[in-house]
Amino acid sequence: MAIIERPAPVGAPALPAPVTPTRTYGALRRPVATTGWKSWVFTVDHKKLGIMYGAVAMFFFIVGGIEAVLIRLQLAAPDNKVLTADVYNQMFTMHATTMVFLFVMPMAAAFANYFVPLQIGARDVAFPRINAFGFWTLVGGGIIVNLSWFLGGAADGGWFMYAPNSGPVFSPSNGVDFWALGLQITGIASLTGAVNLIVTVLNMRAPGMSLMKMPVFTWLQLVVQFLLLFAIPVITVALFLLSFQRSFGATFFDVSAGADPLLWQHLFWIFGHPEVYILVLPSFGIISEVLPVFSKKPLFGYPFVVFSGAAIGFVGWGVWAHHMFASGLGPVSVAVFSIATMAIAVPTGVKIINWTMTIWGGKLNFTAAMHFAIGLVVLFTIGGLSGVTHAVAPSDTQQTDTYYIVAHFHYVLFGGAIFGLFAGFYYWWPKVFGKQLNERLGKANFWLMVIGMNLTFGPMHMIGLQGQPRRMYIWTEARAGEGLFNLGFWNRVASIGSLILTVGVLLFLINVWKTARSKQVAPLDPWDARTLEWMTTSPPKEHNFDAIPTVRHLDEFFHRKYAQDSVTHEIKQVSTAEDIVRDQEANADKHIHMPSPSYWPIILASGLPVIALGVIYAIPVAIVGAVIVVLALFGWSLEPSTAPETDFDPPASEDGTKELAPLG
Amino acid sequence: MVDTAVHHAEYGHHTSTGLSNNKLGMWLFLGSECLLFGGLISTYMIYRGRVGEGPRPGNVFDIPFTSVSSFVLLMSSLTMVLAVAAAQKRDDRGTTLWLTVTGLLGATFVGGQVYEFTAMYNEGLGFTTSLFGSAFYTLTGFHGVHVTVGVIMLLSLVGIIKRSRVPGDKAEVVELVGLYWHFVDIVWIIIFTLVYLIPT
Amino acid sequence: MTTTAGHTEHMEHEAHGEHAEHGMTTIGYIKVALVLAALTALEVATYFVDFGPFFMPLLLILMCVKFFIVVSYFMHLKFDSKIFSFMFYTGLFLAIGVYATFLATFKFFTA
Amino acid sequence: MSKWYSVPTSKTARRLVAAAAGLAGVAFLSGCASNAPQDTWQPKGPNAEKIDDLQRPVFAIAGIVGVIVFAAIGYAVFKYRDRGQPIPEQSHGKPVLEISMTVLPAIILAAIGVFTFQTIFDLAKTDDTEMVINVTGQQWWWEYDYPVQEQYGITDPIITSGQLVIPAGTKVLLRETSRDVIHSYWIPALNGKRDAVPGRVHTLRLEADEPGIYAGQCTEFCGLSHAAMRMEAVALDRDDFAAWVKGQLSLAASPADGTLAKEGEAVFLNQCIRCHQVNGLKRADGSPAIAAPEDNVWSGAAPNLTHLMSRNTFAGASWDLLTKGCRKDVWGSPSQEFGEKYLAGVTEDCLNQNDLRRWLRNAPAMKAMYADPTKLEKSGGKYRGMPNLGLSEDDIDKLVAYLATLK
Amino acid sequence: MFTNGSKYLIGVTGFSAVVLVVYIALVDGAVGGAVALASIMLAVGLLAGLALFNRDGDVEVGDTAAPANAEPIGSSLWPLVTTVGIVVMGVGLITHEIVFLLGLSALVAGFVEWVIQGWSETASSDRKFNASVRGRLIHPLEFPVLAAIGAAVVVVPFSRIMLAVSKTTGAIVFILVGCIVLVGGIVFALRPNLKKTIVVGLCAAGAVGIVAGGIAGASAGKRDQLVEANEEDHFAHKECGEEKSKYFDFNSEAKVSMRSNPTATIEFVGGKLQARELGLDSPTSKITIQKSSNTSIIFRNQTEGEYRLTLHYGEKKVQEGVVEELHTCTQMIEEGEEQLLTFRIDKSSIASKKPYTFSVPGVEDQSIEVFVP
Repeated sequence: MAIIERPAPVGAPALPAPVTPTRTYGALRRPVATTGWKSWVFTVDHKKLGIMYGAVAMFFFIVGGIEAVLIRLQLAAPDNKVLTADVYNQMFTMHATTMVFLFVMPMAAAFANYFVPLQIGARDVAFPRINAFGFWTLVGGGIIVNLSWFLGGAADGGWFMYAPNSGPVFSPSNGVDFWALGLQITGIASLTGAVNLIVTVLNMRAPGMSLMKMPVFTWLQLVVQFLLLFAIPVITVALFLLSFQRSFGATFFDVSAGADPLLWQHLFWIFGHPEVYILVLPSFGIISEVLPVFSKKPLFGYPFVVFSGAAIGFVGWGVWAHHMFASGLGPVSVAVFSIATMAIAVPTGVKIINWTMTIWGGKLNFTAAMHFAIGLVVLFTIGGLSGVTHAVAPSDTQQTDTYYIVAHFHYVLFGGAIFGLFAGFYYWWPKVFGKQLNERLGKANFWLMVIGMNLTFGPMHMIGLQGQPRRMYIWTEARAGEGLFNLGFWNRVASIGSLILTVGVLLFLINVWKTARSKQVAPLDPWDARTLEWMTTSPPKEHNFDAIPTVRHLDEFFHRKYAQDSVTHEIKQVSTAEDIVRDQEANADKHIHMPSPSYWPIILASGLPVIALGVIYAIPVAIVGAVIVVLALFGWSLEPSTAPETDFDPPASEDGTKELAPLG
Repeated sequence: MVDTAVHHAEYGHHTSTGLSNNKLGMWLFLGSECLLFGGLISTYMIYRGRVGEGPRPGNVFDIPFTSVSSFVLLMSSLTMVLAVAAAQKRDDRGTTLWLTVTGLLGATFVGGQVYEFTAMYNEGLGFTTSLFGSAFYTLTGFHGVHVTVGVIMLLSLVGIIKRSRVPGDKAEVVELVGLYWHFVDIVWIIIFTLVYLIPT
Repeated sequence: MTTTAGHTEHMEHEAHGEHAEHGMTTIGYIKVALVLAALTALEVATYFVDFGPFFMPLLLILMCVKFFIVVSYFMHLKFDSKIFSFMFYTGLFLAIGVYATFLATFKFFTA
Repeated sequence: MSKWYSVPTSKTARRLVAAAAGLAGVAFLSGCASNAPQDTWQPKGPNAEKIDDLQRPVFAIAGIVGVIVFAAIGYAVFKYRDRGQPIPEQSHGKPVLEISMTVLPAIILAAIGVFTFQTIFDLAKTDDTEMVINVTGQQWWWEYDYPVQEQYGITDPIITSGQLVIPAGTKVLLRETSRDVIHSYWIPALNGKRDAVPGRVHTLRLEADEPGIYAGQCTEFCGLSHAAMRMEAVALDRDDFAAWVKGQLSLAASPADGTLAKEGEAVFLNQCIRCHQVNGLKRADGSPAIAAPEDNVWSGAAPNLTHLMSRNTFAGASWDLLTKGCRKDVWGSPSQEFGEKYLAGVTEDCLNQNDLRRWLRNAPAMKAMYADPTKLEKSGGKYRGMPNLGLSEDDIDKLVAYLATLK
Repeated sequence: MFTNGSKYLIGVTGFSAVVLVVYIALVDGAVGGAVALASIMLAVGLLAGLALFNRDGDVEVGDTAAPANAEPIGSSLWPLVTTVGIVVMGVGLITHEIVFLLGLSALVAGFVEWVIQGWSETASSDRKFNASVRGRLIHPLEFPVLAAIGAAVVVVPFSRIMLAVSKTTGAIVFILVGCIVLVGGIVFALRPNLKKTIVVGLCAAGAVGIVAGGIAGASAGKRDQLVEANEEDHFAHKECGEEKSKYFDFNSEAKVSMRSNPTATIEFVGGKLQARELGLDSPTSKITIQKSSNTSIIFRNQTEGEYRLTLHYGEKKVQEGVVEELHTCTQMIEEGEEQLLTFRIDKSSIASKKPYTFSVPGVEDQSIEVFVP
């Protein structure tokens, strides 16, 4: 990826040459490389890991996108034969799995990894090695899930993998095994990431940064990590039961033994609904940063946004059965969950109102990031309102499992989650890579995506209301209705829309490529931003801040740049980013110790896919994997988190090369 | 398991909340484990009456034996807490002694569980016999695996302390292992009541 | 909210930085263990003695009491920072609430 | 700096609003505009009408709220774009506004909630049932079994598949279950959907106002041929329904000796009887021929073909037994004439020989099924769907002739 | 530039690769062995790779050739362990595969330790440093393996003892073992100045005791009841008669936990049997059950006394001329209790000579007709 292969970071201070240990080191000396592939593979730096998360997520975005386009090509005409039924079923299963678990979640993790420590003024996360472990585990899980394509066919039960259709008889290939084990592995990644980020946010804040002075992005990431912390174990239980059934003959979903298929549905959706907020809240956080910056106004109702975020996180646990209104839960359950689901619309509505009020009365600057942010507000509103229509349970029994639902959650997840992530790309690109993405291409990218997205998913509302169910590999003229605007017409429109959408995403990749080749360096503070991550060089130094800032305000950086005239009440610039960073460098902390890279995280992570393959094919292989895991765990525990003194960067004061990065 | 970003120069042990990263992380992990065991217990609760052609819970449970098991595990919690107290007094001998005792009690518990499973299997309850069998073995087996992992952690910690190879704060490492051990104990308190004592 | 809590916690932490001041002595621990043993004995007694209608509630109450004794004293949650309690009890009560609702949908509501 | 990325922003605003509002409008209109057989906005029975009465206002409210929000965003985008105005006041919000904006939607939702509650319990009632039909789903077709109900003339149980036949204006209760995976029964014009879950029985109320044919589709993903698992509900008036029942209760008569159909019967006894039951069919030795699908198919069931030609679709209602023209005639007929046309069944001229022969020639090629004999290890050698029987063209001719007699 | 250590590891990797190829070529279809060999090869190869990757710790610094002042290489335990392992393996080939596996483990452990010790001793001239090199590599393996062995020394023998003795004795043994461990801990804690030899002696005695008990237990085999239960397999065939069955009805339990939407509920009220089908409000004496469909029925006894519900569903031809009656039933339950019955009927009742019925054994004239279309 172009993202990784960037040239030596522009604007970063020259790092001191690696220190040669004073004596011969034996086997397994700690890796100390600061350049080359070793510096990436064994890194524990949250920024490098963040970039790698992003690169991997982007790769899977492309994979998932190709799957989506194939699906739409198959559905472009009645009784089409682009894909067979079998391949089609694998395709939509893997499209959802890839997009949810291997694109949106890792991409949100990429942003969280990179920006949460920066936003709270920390040097790194609380557990840097666990951070590295989480990343490599995700890679392992992603590989296992997708390996099934080449080993007899991918999972074909839908991402919701309802039992008993996921059982050995009904899904005879190994696809579901790969799927279940792969997701357990990515679950471990998410869980460790959650623990890590929660501890980071709670424990590593800069002096003076109370919780209610934290940037909203960090806040919502905190909520997301709590959701992950508690939701992942639930899906882990479900996947364990499924794996035990498929691999060891347990009877959990075997109806002939008296099993209740609804068990899986409950477990899956108890996880699955919080998962929806896990996907979308990070993007809410991103646009809650972007909108204020480009409106030159603080976020309207900061405490309301924070608390409604927490409320969504909490109430999100009480609504899972709305995915099961047609499952036969009985009227009492349905009624209770229907009301609870409506209740969750309230805090979501609060967010929309606050975003609108943030731009209201502002001084709006329509950058590409701002385009995506406003796009999110509009598109998510559509998704949210269609959500209300099926919170009404009787109405939902007509809509569930039709394309109306597909339309709804694509407005929520594409219009919500992905637009937020794109806003984040454009907003933070200069921070991460020191170069700005091309704005002109960015806006073209935005408009193509908006048009493509509405053409793809908008018609699905109609298709669904006209009664076309989801997950059908063919549709037929016989049920398409009459007239020009029948179901077939809208299917064709959706397929065309998906191609426009593809062009939009390609434009983004072209933009990335062009930017990587460009020599133009981004200014230090290109957007006149408000939060701490902009109060250092771009890209930040390995230790993030020369001097850890002391925080006095929400939007600390803005308040350092601007002050209100006490007489005229006008807001005037009193300082520039360059001044502030220069000032920091002058007062740099004397002795900065950073955690050392380590071999163990990647070794530990590599043991897990081996176990998974062993469970599927031969238990002895799983034992080999387990040995690797145990070895790595103990090696890890016996290893101090920092290499001996000699491996450190020399103390900053002795660092003669420390000069200001060229600014602007 | 034990991991910290070291920021000696700026922070020392100072964090925003004044709490140790490791301990906070451990508590978060335990909070998360509640949902894991909750899921397994729920699965068992739904399936315990579904025996198909196999034995029912009442046919295979041996309450006197399980009661002793519970006592043993409970006492290991006591010895664990004594190990933690010793570690906080920087008393290495006491720490290793009580860790060993805890580990041995834990191992006895696991031995008891191996016996219990073997006996039940002989009495006709296999892992695949019925839903009750699958759910029971999965739940108690998961707990057993947690205990086994704990025993190995305890015993190897003894060795690690003896060889002075503990990275970081020794007392804290013992405390973390202790938290994990107590958690395993409280899960058993719940399993003992809900699975064994309350019949279907 | 939690910020202020965080600061007071911080001070508290300083106050009992020495862990010996956790409020429990060895004798204290042994006493707690004896209480737990007695409660377990009572639980086991329900198997041999018929408690009639009190059987179920008694067992559940005993279970909860034992649980919270271990958590509060052996795991020091009573003496430690409230943040730890928050972390653990959030998970615990979330689990109880969610799974109880989930079991209820199986048990009571048919259609 | 701001010049650097200047774009005509007022247009941005208008376009956004126009797109959003237009979209909402089109969605609303087109929902009712075209005449799709499974349209969810065209209720044809009281249950679906209840849902419709609830969802129309909800859609309207959602639409209105949407328009208000888009208008506000559009206005803000247009009005407050950077025109060189001073940096606005750094205000952090107005709690009163916030709280009222929280309470307002809560009240709207509470109101919707009350009606929702009422409708949910209305639709779950079972105490006013007038007729019961057991519905069983399996990969990838539906079986209907009518228990004995003397008041409708059902003196013996009736087994049929693909098309559910009900008396119009009668409160029918479906008791759904499944033999393998989860399916979902959905006739949009008559009611919402309800999953058919193996090991459980779920109920669904159906009632059609008028005689007619109402299309449906399995809506819970159920494996390979989920897309081809269709069904119809056929409502007949009381008299027609009684006639239909009478027809269904009759046994199949053996074709006259010497006819092609008689030879077809032999082929049937040789091949099809392994799974498909024909009531009244006798073996050469005079003993009744009993199908044993449980030995050959994983679900343990195959459609009962006794009155195949009284239905006008086959293979999970995926294909028509009627030729295009005849189908149009039946489906499009007004409700007064519908009963008569439906009861006529599939006549010789109307039989869709093409698809039926294609099906007999190689069923798995037409509908995706797990019918590859080499891949049945996990299901213990049992098929899931109809395998390729390897019939000769001659056999197919005979079989078609025989099947055509199963009225 | 390879050090002796690297050369050694590379050599071993190559050798195991050759052995693997030979093994696969000569032995047919022995997956386990091949996997074991492959794992050894992978493990050693990994070590070799690591050694090379780390350039054996900056070889350039010197001492590739052992300097003259190098201390003589110390004694080693591992050749002995390896030899013992081989001998035990040999014994195992004759006697029992567990012995063989023990020998194999000893062999592998000794071999790995030997390799690593040998390699670390050539790493540099500084013995202390060499020891730390060894520790870095081998400690992550040693600690867990030793801990696991320690746990296994308790777990395996203890469970053998428990299996051999009766239930009551078992509980007492369990208490005793727990108490001994606990009391031992208390004694050692209260006597901090106890001589090390005494401590070691007591611990060794304990270990020998439990292992000896384990061996005794294992050779005594499982207690009679377990052997009997295993042979008879009481639950494989239900006893559906009128009388209470010794095993099948033993400790019958009486509540249906968490079951919703069964096909029907059958109640035995005041000596009368009636069925309630889900969705139908009035009780009936005739129910329809789908053919080949997994069905659950709740049986509720509301008559004084102990009764069971039995379902007869026709006959099955076991072989030519031998017909087996098909039936299933609940346990015998008391008044006010209920049980779940899950079954599947594959043959239509139309084709059966005998009607399908639910009935209560011992009660005449009360049955519910089952129609299976």
